[in-house]
Parts: sequence; structure tokens; C-alpha cells
Amino acid sequence: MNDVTCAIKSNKKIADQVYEMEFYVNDDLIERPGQFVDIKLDGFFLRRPISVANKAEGSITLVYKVVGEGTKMMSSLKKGETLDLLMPLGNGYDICKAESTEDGDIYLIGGGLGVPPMYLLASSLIRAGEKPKVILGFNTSEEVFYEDKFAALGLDVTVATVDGSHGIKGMVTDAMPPEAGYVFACGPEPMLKAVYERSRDGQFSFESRMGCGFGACMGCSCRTKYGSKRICKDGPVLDREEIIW
Amino acid sequence: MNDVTCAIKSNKKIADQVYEMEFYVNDDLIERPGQFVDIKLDGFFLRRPISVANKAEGSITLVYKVVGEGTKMMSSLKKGETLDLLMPLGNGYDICKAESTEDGDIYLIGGGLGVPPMYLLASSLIRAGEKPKVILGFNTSEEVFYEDKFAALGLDVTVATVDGSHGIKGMVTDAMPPEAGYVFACGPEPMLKAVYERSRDGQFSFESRMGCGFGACMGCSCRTKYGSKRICKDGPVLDREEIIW
Amino acid sequence: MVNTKVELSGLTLDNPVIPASGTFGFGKEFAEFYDINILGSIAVKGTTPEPRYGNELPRIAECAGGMINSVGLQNPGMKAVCEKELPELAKIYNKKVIANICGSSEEDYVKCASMLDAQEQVGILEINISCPNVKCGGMSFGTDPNTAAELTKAVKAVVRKPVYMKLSPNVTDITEIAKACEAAGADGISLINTLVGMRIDIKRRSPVIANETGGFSGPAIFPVALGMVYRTAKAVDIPIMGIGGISSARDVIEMIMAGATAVQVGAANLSDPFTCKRIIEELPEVMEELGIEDLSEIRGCAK
Amino acid sequence: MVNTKVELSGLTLDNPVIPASGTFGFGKEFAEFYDINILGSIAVKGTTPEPRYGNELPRIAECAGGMINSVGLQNPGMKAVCEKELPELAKIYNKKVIANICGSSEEDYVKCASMLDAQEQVGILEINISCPNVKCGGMSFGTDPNTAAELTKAVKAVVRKPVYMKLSPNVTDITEIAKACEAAGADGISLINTLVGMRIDIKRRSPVIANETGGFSGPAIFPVALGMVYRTAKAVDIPIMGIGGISSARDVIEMIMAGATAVQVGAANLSDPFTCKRIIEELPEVMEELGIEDLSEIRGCAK
Ligand SMILES: Cc1cc2nc3c(=O)[nH]c(=O)nc-3n(C[C@H](O)[C@H](O)[C@H](O)COP(=O)(O)OP(=O)(O)OC[C@H]3O[C@@H](n4cnc5c(N)ncnc54)[C@H](O)[C@@H]3O)c2cc1C
Ligand SMILES: Cc1cc2nc3c(=O)[nH]c(=O)nc-3n(C[C@H](O)[C@H](O)[C@H](O)COP(=O)(O)OP(=O)(O)OC[C@H]3O[C@@H](n4cnc5c(N)ncnc54)[C@H](O)[C@@H]3O)c2cc1C
Ligand SMILES: Cc1cc2nc3c(=O)[nH]c(=O)nc-3n(C[C@H](O)[C@H](O)[C@H](O)COP(=O)(O)O)c2cc1C
Ligand SMILES: Cc1cc2nc3c(=O)[nH]c(=O)nc-3n(C[C@H](O)[C@H](O)[C@H](O)COP(=O)(O)O)c2cc1C
Ligand code: FES
Ligand code: FES
Repeated sequence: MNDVTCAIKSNKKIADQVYEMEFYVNDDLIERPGQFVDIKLDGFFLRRPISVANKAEGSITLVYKVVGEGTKMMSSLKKGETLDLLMPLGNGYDICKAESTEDGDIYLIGGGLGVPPMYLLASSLIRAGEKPKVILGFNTSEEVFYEDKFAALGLDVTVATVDGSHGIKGMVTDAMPPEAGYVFACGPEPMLKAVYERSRDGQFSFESRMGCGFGACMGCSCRTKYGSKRICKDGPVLDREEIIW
Repeated sequence: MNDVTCAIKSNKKIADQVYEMEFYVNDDLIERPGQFVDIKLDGFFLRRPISVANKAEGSITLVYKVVGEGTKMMSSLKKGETLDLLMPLGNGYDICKAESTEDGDIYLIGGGLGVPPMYLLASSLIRAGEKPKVILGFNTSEEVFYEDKFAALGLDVTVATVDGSHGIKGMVTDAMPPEAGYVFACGPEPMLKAVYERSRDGQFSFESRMGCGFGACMGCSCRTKYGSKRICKDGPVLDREEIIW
Repeated sequence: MVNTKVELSGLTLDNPVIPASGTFGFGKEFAEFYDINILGSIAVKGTTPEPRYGNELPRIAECAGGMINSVGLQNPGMKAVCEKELPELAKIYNKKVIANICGSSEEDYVKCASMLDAQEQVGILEINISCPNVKCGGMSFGTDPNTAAELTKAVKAVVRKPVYMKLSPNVTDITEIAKACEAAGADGISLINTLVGMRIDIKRRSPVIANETGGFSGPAIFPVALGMVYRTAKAVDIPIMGIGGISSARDVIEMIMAGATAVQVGAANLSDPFTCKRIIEELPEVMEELGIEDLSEIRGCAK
Repeated sequence: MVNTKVELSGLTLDNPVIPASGTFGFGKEFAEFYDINILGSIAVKGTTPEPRYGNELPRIAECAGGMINSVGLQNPGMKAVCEKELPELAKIYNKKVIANICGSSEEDYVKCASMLDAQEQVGILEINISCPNVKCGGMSFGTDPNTAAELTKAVKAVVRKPVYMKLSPNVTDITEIAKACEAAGADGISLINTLVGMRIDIKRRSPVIANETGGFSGPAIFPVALGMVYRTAKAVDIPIMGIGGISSARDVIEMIMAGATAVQVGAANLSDPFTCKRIIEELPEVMEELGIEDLSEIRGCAK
């Protein structure tokens, strides 16, 4: 774990209320897709956890939605300004586990702000020789982002919007087969649960309000079949078989 | 009273821990020497009261000493940054009262950070046809500021330092006649009291920790011969005859 | 158009925003900043039977997100309040005000309450049994349910206007005190007053405040106030004025969702004199954003 | 060279800075950030006889200058603490630690205290009678002087190590509880634990914390903590660990001037994991600036 101060390379709007921010930082710090950073913002006591959406030589990219005062402040930051981050945090997705399954396609399923970590995950899986199918869910067309980026990776991408204004109408599960072999999912809890029910195996990334973000305070513990786990440290990614709803 | 947002024109060190800051603002807002502004600083709940040291067409100047976190932050502000000020605050010095006395010289006596308001006062008195004598007190030579500026006004200036490293050795009272006719004084309370005892008449400016700075909270009330007065609104300048020590 | 009106013991306020007692004087300093007629009401400075100078200086200390005061109820006494301060306020404010009353004995409270009850301008009597800054009286009335109930009864016996008991947060169980006041006939509860707090000047090696400790308030105390309003709203059926740390329209909504009918804004007026104006202007926008048409829809909705 | 050493019931600490219970786990997460051997001591996570999962999520809410937690004493139980957590901590921390003990009954406390008393690593037993986050036990032991005294006696009867009673600030008069604990044989007092606080999510119209209210701490509560330490230090003769809102070396000095012998740093560790390291590094500089050679010179000097 590191506490790094890094300069903003860019910070721009990419969809309704959604921003993409790139930082200059040693990208080797991020070991796995699904890991996150915890951002200290002036005037806020707690840090803001945001998943890593992408990394390049010497930089990482986050995608975040303005939902409250903290993310609003983030959206006002300019190129050159610096931020204090703790990183890397969380276990992240273990792509080796997916390789070992042999029953059918691998699905990457992201809902809303669960989409960003799927992008770095997709790149990692491709590098490992996999070709996952991508399903992205949003409420409406104005919220859609990253569809083109996933397509540019050469992947099969389906977008579902609740109001049908873009892609198919409905939920991500409406774009899933009745029972998917292996899923990597990130998104709101009701979505995760629906995906869970239509999958045989997989990894699911959870959110929780966090005190520390690095495993010390027990503010984020959840029950699993193997006892209590800290979403910030032992998660945010849990294996399908250990999840208790 | 006004709440103004104004841009910093300059902010520079002029003596040990002492800074001079100039703002762009309508200087007509300042009606009298001895008035002050109350500055909102990011991250601090209460405002910081600072006397107006000088004004020019479209700007005012403050001189302040770094004594704590708030003034430390002020000292780090750069040209072009903006500050939120309440102004003008306080009654200020009434120079008409001094004109009416006929027994001898008018003395301007400033100690430490009581010196700045004396400068605007000196200019006002000169404009009104007076030629006050100026006595400035500091602890040591490194703290001395504005001696040259008073001299440039054509006034007779005496500087006293406690350690004798500049000007005469001693307190401002060591540079005073046994009994001064009319004094305008600003400085630490022990100095004010000593000056009070060596003067027949005059006006004294007091400090107090303030809640509001504009007369609403009674956080700064002091006892006077005419009942309680609010240092921020009915003061900071009190007439000699009303003061109770 | 959203409706910001609220009703408080028969008094209809244009909006729930009321400057808290002691942080707004008798209004005139704020009238220099904006037209104070926009305010729902005004809780004027705490009044005692006799004039009071208050505590020695320094009376103010700064804290992270707030301040400490030990003004000690400096006020000109009930006669001057009725004959001078309130008539002057009437010239610049044309709505009913909330009189805030304090004393050192039951007799003090009763005397002061009955005199202020007779003022037409006064809509509600707020009985401050929670001031941490006065030696006898004040908080001591607010820390024991029986004493609080007796005082409530004594005041209610001599007045016609609604009586709100203003409680101290410096107690083990605020709901007990609130229930005792309700049972004794209080028309409403105002809470919270300041927390006991302190700062030390490490250079001078002594307390910043002459009185050593003082009353701590401002945004820092909001979570404490909210929790007490929430718990008290569940415990009593009379209306609550939510006070403590409010500085934004969102804070107002949070307080009302916790169970408050109206709110008071204290320390925030001092650091930004436009606070109440800003809140009143932002409130309709925030209500629209949250889909709230009328504040009564959300009162106590957080369960 | 200034001397930052302090003595706490016979234990000499290299400096007065101790991470507060519940905000430092059993040290290992912080050891990834810095060498934790610089710490004066460590107050480890509150321990109960049986393992405890704690409260439902969400357990955390943010406030201006602080946070609310309702972890609810999640811990692996005293057996796992003694057999696993403490031995693991011993590998990365070579000084004595402070065991923090909680329970739902006197029996729980006694059981847990006697087991932890037997651990060589433990230098002080801190009895948490102030947790606002557990339904039975916890705070209820800390709000009544008699109950607090009885528990103190019961624990003292079965242990040899110094016993510090950790008190709740959510009481009318903390000095009464502290005096009762002192009379019952406590070796020291730790204060304060968290204030009861709350936040409401105005979009969801419900409390942020699943448990509704929780324990409020962080820089925002510093003035409350300081005032309580100050008043308690005047009321008792046993040493005090000052806790609440500390985030800088200047805060440490202020707490010691109020009467604390050592201090604990809680929530600030969570938002900045380097807080204790920074404080320990800054402390000698601040002492020099203020002309303090030894911390014992200034203990309780603010009068
Ligand atoms: C592991 C993890 C990864 C995340 N990745 C992303 C991402 O890639 N992009 C993105 O837009 N969002 C992400 N989130 C959610 C993001 O952390 C919140 O939207 C953000 O903290 C809201 O801050 P705010 O100040 O704008 O909102 P406010 O509601 O004002 O925040 C108040 C407090 O609640 C916390 N909070 C509010 N919502 C959430 C939430 N959903 N999850 C956790 N804490 C919350 C805040 O951190 C803060 O402490 C992630 C959350 C977690 C736990
Ligand atoms: C009417 C008036 C005019 C002043 N004019 C000047 C001036 O021209 N130049 C100058 O250098 N200083 C002046 N001061 C003093 C100046 O206000 C303080 O030095 C400053 O507020 C310290 O802030 P800080 O955050 O650095 O110190 P801190 O000690 O960290 O401040 C903590 C709190 O105490 C208050 N405080 C601390 N010292 C004083 C003080 N001496 N007077 C009032 N409040 C204080 C602060 O405002 C703040 O609320 C004046 C004070 C008053 C009342
Ligand atoms: C300077 C000052 C003076 C106060 N005077 C009174 C008073 O006279 N009567 C009273 O009931 N409360 C008084 N209070 C308490 C406030 O009315 C309010 O209950 C408290 O400050 C909490 O609100 P806040 O956090 O918004 O400040 C005073 C508060 C301050 C800051
Ligand atoms: C996440 C969290 C968990 C805590 N757990 C405990 C605990 O197990 N035992 C205890 O006595 N106090 C516990 N506390 C209280 C702290 O030890 C401390 O008394 C309090 O937080 C005040 O200090 P602070 O303002 O520095 O946080 C906890 C506090 C926090 C924030
Ligand atoms: S947030 Fe602190 S343990 Fe996970
Ligand atoms: S500081 Fe508020 S009245 Fe003077």
C-alpha cells in the first residue's frame, strides 16, 4: 500500500454526470483489475474509493459519477492539480480462476459505475488469451459510456438501457443467457444479485461505505460463507460461491 | 457593511513574520482610519479581523503578522487569488476630536501590529492639516516596519525597540513626554495602559477575539464608563475618558 | 412550485428557517446585510429579568468546524427588551418573533416569561434551560427531568402563548427531559443548545476562554444535534425546533427528516452573515431536486 | 533535546502517542505504511469473550470534520486475540500494548480481563464501558456511577495489571463517573469514547447507518474531549489518557495541558494512515518552539 501524491493529466466529462480522470502515477502499483484507489479531497474527512478503469505507462484512469459533494468537487479539479491517493487497495479480480473453467463463455457484466473496472479487466483477460463477452447496463442513453472502447478491444458488446433509449431495452440480465458459465460482475447490489442468480460461477465486486479503505476499522465487513470479510481488503471482489445475500 | 470578494494585488514579507497584502477593492468603503476588515479563510470557521493600514484609488492594504494557522495561510496566498471580506467594520478613529484640542502635540503611538492602522491615520491627519508626532514600538530591529513610510509623510518618527537594536532602547512610553496632550494609540493592552497613564486625552484601539465582527453576538463586549460596548462595532476605538482597565 | 411553509403551534411560518437565539441579536445588524423579512421567524437574544453584562473576555474561541462562546447571556434585561429592542425590531421585521428566556431561579423565568408573553410581537416563548455559560440557573434546570418539568409548569401557568423548552445536549438521556417537559404541558421542544467545549492557548498555557469552558456550536456539532432531534421526535408528540450546526438547505432537509418541524441556524450566521438568506433561497431548489412538494411530507420520514 | 517520554502507571512510553482502540486493528495494516515501533503503545481492537460480527452495514457515515461508525465491536473473541492476534502483533511491535475489553455483562468483562491480564504483551487493561454501538452492555455500564464502580471493582479483583476505565462522553457529568471509578480502584481513566451522532441520506430518506445512530468522532469532537479531560483531571488524581479528535502534535500538547498523561488518536488514523507517525515526528519540534523540555512540565498547566 502506498500513499502517493499525483498530478492530474486530464479530467473530462464523458456522459451525463460521469467524468474520466487520468493521473500521472506509477501504474505498476496496480496489480489487478478490480482494485481501487482511495482519494483524499480537501475539506472532506473520509476518502473516496474509486475503481481503476484503465492503466497505461505512467498513468491510471478513473471513471466516476457525480453523486454527492465529494465527487462534485472531483469534477471541478483541473489538469496539473494534485491529489493524494492510497493505492492499490482491494484484492481485485483473479483472472486465473476464469481461465480454469471450461464450460462456455466468460461474461463481463457492468452496471452504471460498475462498468469502469470491467475495462481494465477486459484488457487483462485479452492479454491472457480470453475473449469475454461484454454486457453493459445503464438507465438511459445519456448515461452510456465506454461502449466504443470495449468494442475497440475487439469484443462483442451488448448495451442494455432500462428505458430502451440505447441498445436493448431492459436490464443486463436481459442480455444474458439463462445460465452463464463464468461471470465477472460489478454494479449496484440488485444487479449483482440478479446476475448471481443467472450464473454458475464468477466473481462479483461489492461497494460499501468505508472508514479506512485498508482493512483496519471493520467499517466495511460483510458476512460470507467463510466468515466475515472486509470489502476494502479481502474484497471488493468476492467469489460467487462464498456470497451470502 | 459589505461582503466583498476581492483579488489580491500583492502579498509580501516586510519584516520578521510580518506581511503586507494589497487587495483590489472599492477603497471608498473604508470611511475612517482604524476600521478593519474581517477575512474568511478556507478551512477556518471564524473570520480574521485585520486593520486597514492604507488605502489608494481602488485598493486597500493590510499589514499582518503570522501568529497562528490563519495568518500562516494568509501569508501563503498569491497575487490573483481571491478573498472574501466583510468591510468596513468598526468605528475607527475620529480625527475631528483631536483637532479640537489645543494643548500641545498629537501623538500617534503604535506598538507591533498596532503600527499599521497608524499609517492610514497619519495620512488622514495630515490631510486635515495636522502634523502628529509618531512613536513606534517593536521588540527588536528585525520586527521594525513602516518607519520609512511614516518618515516619507514628512513626520517626526521615533522608533523604540525593547532590546535597543534599533532606535531608542525601551518602550514607546520612553519616547513620550511625561504627559502627552492627545494620543492615538494601538497596540498590545499593556502598552495601551502605559500610554493611557501618560496622556491627558486620546483614542485607543483594542483587540478582542470575535465571533461575528459586526455587532451581533456580544462575543467582544467590554465594560466602559458608559456601559458595555462591542469592540467590533462600538469600537475598536474607545475614547480615553470612557476606558475602564 | 414547492411549498416551504411550516406550522409551529398555530403559527404559520413562510419557511422553517429561524436564526437561533444569541446569534442574531435583535436583528438590526443583519438588516444591514439583507431584508430580514424573508426569515420564517427570529429567535431573539436570551433575556433575563435584569440587565446582564455576561462573562469576562475572551468569550470566543475557534474550533475545527465551529466555535466556542461564553457570552454568558449578556442582555439589556426584559424591560429594555420590551420597551426598546422589540419595538425597534418591529420597524424592520413584520412577523412574529420567538422570545428566548433565561434566569437564575424559577421566579426569574416566570417574571420574564409573563412580561414577554404580553408582547404582541412575540409568537412563541422559548425557555432556555440549557445555557452552559451561566453559573446558577441555565443548564442546571435542563439536566434533571423533574426540575425541567416544574419549570415548564410554572411558566405555562402564567402565559398564553406556546412554550418551547430549549434543552441542553449535555445530558445522559435527552428524551427523558423532553418527555418530562411534554408531560408538564410544553407546547414544543427546541434542541439543541451548545455542547460544553474548551480550547487551550498552548502559547499562553491557559484556556482561551476566560470562563475556561464554553458552549461549542457550529457545523461540527450537526451529527450530535441530528441524533438528538431524531431520538426526541420518536419520544414526544409535540413539535421540535431542530438546532445545531445547520449551515445549508440540505442540513435543513436532514433535520426535518429527523423529525424537526422548523430549524434554527446559530453560529453559521456569525461566520457568514448571509447564511439564512442563502438557505432560504436554496431550499426550494433542493426540495425540487429531491421531489419534495411540501415539507410536511418528509417530517420524521427517516426511520 | 526535548524528552517526549511519559509514564503511565509504571509503564514508560517513548512518547504519549497511542492509536485508539478500534482504529488500528491489531497493527498489521499500519505496519504496511510505517514501522509501528515508533508508537508509544497501541490500544488494540475491543475484545469480547466470544467472537462478534458486529452491526449490519452501512456502518460508516461522513460528517464535517469527522465520521460516524457503528462497527459494533466486531472482533474475533478473546481466545483468538490471545492465541493469534497478539502473537502476530508481537512479531511487528516490541512494546507493551493496551488491551481494550468489552462485554454485555459483568461476567463478560471479568472473563475477558482476566484472560488478557495473563498476556505478557499487555501493559494496561482498558475497560470500555462506553461503546454506543452495542445494545446491551457497553455504554450502559458507563452512564451510572454505581454500575461503573462495581464493574471496576469486579475487574480489579481478578487482574494484576493497571486498569483504565474508558468512559462515555454521553453523560450529564463525567466527573462523577470518573470519581466513582477512582474510588473503586481504577488505576486510570481513558476518555472520551465517541459521541452519539447521526446522519440521514436525504435521497434515500433514511439514516445512513443501518443502526440509525452511531459513534461520532474525529477532529470535530476535539473541544468536547478537551473540556471533559480538563474537568476530569481536576476531579481525580489518577492518570488520564486523553482521546477525541486528536490529529496533530499541537492537539497532543493541548490535551496534555488539559491534564492528560498520554493521548490516543482514533479516527484520524483512518483518513490519514500516517497520522501517528506525523504527530510523533512533529512533537519534538513543537515542544522546542514552545519551550517545553519535558511533557511532565505542562501536564495540567492550563488553569
Ligand atoms: C470499492 C469501490 C469502488 C468504487 N468505484 C467507483 C467508480 O469506479 N466510479 C464511481 O463513480 N464510483 C465508485 N464507487 C462509489 C464512490 O465511492 C461513491 O460514489 C463516492 O464515494 C461518493 O462520494 P460523494 O462525496 O460524491 O457522495 P456523498 O454521498 O456526499 O458521500 C458521503 C460519504 O458516503 C460515501 N459513499 C457514498 N456513496 C458511496 C458508495 N456508493 N460506495 C461507497 N461509499 C459511498 C462517500 O465515500 C462519503 O464517505 C466505488 C465505491 C467502492 C466502495
Ligand atoms: C480589530 C482588530 C484589528 C486587528 N488588526 C490587526 C492587524 O492589522 N495586523 C495583525 O497582524 N493583526 C491584527 N489583529 C489581530 C489578528 O486578528 C490576529 O492576529 C489573527 O486573528 C490571528 O489569527 P491566526 O489564525 O493566525 O491565529 P490563531 O491563534 O490560530 O487564531 C485562533 C482564533 O483566535 C483569534 N485571535 C487570535 N489572536 C487574536 C488577536 N490578537 N485578536 C483577535 N483575535 C485573535 C483568531 O481570529 C481566531 O479566531 C487585529 C485584531 C482585531 C480584533
Ligand atoms: C454567540 C452565541 C450566543 C448564544 N446565546 C444564546 C442565548 O442567548 N440563548 C439561547 O437559548 N441559546 C444561545 N445560543 C445557542 C444557540 O441558540 C444554538 O442553540 C446553538 O448555538 C447551536 O446551534 P448552532 O450550532 O447553529 O450554533 C448562543 C450561541 C452562540 C454561538
Ligand atoms: C471505527 C472505530 C472503531 C472503534 N472501536 C472501538 C473499540 O473497539 N473500543 C473502544 O473502546 N473504542 C472504540 N472506538 C472509539 C475510539 O477508540 C475513540 O475513543 C474515539 O473514536 C474518539 O477518538 P477520535 O476522535 O480520535 O476518533 C472506535 C472508534 C472508531 C472510529
Ligand atoms: S473500510 Fe476500514 S476495514 Fe474496510
Ligand atoms: S464579535 Fe460579535 S458582537 Fe463583536
